[in-house]
Amino acid sequence: MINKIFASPAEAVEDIFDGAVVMISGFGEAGSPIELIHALIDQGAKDLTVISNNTGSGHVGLAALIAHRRVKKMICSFPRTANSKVFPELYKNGEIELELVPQGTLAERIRSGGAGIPAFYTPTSVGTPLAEGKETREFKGRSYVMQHALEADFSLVKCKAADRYGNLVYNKTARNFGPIMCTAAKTTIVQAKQILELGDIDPETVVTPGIFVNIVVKVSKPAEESKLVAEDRRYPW
Amino acid sequence: MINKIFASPAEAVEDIFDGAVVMISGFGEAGSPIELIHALIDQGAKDLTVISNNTGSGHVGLAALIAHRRVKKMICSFPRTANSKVFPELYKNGEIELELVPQGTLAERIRSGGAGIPAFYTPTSVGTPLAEGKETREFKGRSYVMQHALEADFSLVKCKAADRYGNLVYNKTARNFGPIMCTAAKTTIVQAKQILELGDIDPETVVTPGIFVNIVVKVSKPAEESKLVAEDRRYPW
Amino acid sequence: MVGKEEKKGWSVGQMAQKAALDIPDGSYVNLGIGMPELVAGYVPEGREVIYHTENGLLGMGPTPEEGQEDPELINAGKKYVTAIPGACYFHHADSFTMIRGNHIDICVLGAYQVSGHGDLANWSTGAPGAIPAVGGAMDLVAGDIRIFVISRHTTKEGEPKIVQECTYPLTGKNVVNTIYTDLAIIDVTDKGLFVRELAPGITFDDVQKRTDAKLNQYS
Amino acid sequence: MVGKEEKKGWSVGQMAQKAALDIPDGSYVNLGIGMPELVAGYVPEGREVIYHTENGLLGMGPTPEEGQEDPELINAGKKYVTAIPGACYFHHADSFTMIRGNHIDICVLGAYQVSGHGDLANWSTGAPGAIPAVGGAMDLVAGDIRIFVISRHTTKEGEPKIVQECTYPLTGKNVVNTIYTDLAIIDVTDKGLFVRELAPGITFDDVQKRTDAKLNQYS
Repeated sequence: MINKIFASPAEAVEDIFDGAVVMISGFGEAGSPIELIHALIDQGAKDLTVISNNTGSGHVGLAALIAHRRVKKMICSFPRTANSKVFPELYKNGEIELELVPQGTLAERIRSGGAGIPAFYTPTSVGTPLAEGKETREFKGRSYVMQHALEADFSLVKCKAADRYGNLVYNKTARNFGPIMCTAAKTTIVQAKQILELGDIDPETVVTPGIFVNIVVKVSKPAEESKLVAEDRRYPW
Repeated sequence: MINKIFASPAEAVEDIFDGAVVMISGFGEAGSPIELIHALIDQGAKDLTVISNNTGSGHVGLAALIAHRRVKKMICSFPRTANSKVFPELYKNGEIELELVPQGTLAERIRSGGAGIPAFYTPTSVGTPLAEGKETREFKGRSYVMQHALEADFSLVKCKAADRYGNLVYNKTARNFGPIMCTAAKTTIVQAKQILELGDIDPETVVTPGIFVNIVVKVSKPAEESKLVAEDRRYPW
Repeated sequence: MVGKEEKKGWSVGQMAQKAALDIPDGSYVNLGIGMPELVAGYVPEGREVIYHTENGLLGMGPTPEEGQEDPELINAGKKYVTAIPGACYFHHADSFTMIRGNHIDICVLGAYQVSGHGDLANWSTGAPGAIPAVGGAMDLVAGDIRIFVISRHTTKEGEPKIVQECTYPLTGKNVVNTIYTDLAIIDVTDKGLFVRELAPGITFDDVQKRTDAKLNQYS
Repeated sequence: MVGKEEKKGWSVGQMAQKAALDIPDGSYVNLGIGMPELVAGYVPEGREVIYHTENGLLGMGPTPEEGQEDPELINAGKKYVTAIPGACYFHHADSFTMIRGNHIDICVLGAYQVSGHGDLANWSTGAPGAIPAVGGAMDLVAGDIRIFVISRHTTKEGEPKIVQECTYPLTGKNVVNTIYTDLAIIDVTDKGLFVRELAPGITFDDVQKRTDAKLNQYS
């Protein structure tokens, strides 16, 4: 029988190993799987390469993972946001690597990783510093940059509801990177606010088909990152 | 005001010109926009390049368009099916061109056309006759073939329901090529069984966002191709 | 090569059953058109297997009852199917993400020819005047999906289908993992073809006689 | 170059209004973070404009009323927004299909610098020690989307932002179509920069004095 439901975030992240490449969903706090990230901090894996659009806020979630020196390298599009303090500090001190990728290229590289496409050409970043050292090529008289797929050992994703097959639906703009990250990891770990029975999700409205998901854990009341940041909370508490 | 609803299939296809590249949705009869195709036959445009998975059945729909010698070239993955008589006949006589593309490569080329990706690499067809003459390249020790995006002047697509913004939902496996073809044409023309009010489609369950659609026409009772074929009907009747 | 087909060996149903036994619980499986479709009927009780059809359905169920057919709910062979609870629909690019991205675990296909190195030819006989049609076959074999071939051991004319080198146009090079025929189950390994199981009343030599490629026995 | 900022010219709201007037009915528009967001408030009555935010929403509505904020319904600037009837949500790859595939009609962005050939620099000052952050800016300018830049004509220090050649790292080469400043509306054409409209009380020479690149007048 197929049952992808695990009992706790701790069990869900148990197999993440030192040096792993980990994709983390979310755009700012929307869609960020904060309970899975905290479980990963407790679990202790280090030397991680993290692929995520931002670098977290305050001292919780992704920012806390970075603050605990578990992240060797960030691959992201926007590492500084209003409440992002941890990453800039480490970066200025040369204590963390950064691969800066335009947001649409980041999304397409992840989607390609999931789709078995090793590389593609994009007009984005042609003629800019982010295209330096990259192969460029003309198609129909325009220049494009070659970009390589991104794949991960693990993806940590937050969604609204899941069933035991791993079918997922999301909430509003918290969908963002979740669906493509589910496709691009060897092991996809999802925290869902609700677990539904098979068939409760209309087959026409499934956003992530279960084939892309390995582990689901229920987190019915996920923490709100912005509230934790406003209260200056630090994980672990 | 945005209102993409047109009064009839005839008005919807009015601007299709001789020599146009036209994508037509459907996998077999499921998702094939038969009323739009019949309107195109009536309209008279010729020398078309048609991109569609199959070549139609009997003497209706796409098969009828081909039978009327309006199609110069087919780009498809599976030109012969049980009831496909018209295309094989013309092809054997050298009266129609064929570009045969593996089904997944066809889908990805269309998706790339819509996404502004001019070319990508795929493992599909490496070492086979369909890779001959194409550029191959190694990534991480494996060989891949470079494939170019497909774009169209027009896409003809069938769906279940639409609103005046052009947001679409589909029915079961009739979804197939519809969503990607909507993205890859300069002008996307859709026949919908139902027209809904704005907001009647849950924003979480829209499959094709309206930005990819230009023209919607209501066809509340589309013909069933298999029934027409069983009755040996021929268009125009 | 060999004269008439003999009555010994496995029936088509038994071949499908043998392939089904090699599909682990929880697998995501794509079944090709024709003989491969039979495999779904033989998955052992207690195993939950999810079927993918590349025209946009994961969680394909059995043929609908008469009168329940929906022309917009079909499989890749354009036959009427159903959807199980927990199924989902998606578009063609997402469907081939499941295939090309190696998310499908096992694919069962038919064959015109399989070579001694696991090359597969199943889309074109290359005959002059034939209409070429490839469908999704090349995509299914292009990744790391385990490829099971289910096929009669020889053609109707008694010609071997397991050959040293394919003479028909290839679907993919070095892609087949296991071959299920009416005579034997044959694994394709780095060291060549190995007969894993013989049908009742069939000897290794019987199989080798009807096979153009060299066969090996597990020691 | 020029000393203190003067009180003449358009207010920020008026600049946004000028840009809004150039957005046709039925346009799909992406608004950058900051000043560009104001444009939505000035679209003339009777025009229906659909706003795209690259984090996955087409049909973005105004700021929610107090108490109605949803941390999972935000725009690219991470501000709370709403969704209009007829809106839809999608993932990031689909969102950038809308951008890279030129389905968006108009994008309004801020700028550090715009060059005489329409090069845009708006993501990094290139200062040593600065944390580079690019977001979606390079994707938005990479295709054939019409790019409107809305910006004060000079920096707080009075330095020109419209320059012969950008000194900051580029976001894209030859990408800007029109520049809306507090002093003028300037079109970027193949033949150079052309002043289309002057703010009240501003002369062509006033604008040229505060501009490093050469300006032209439509004849």
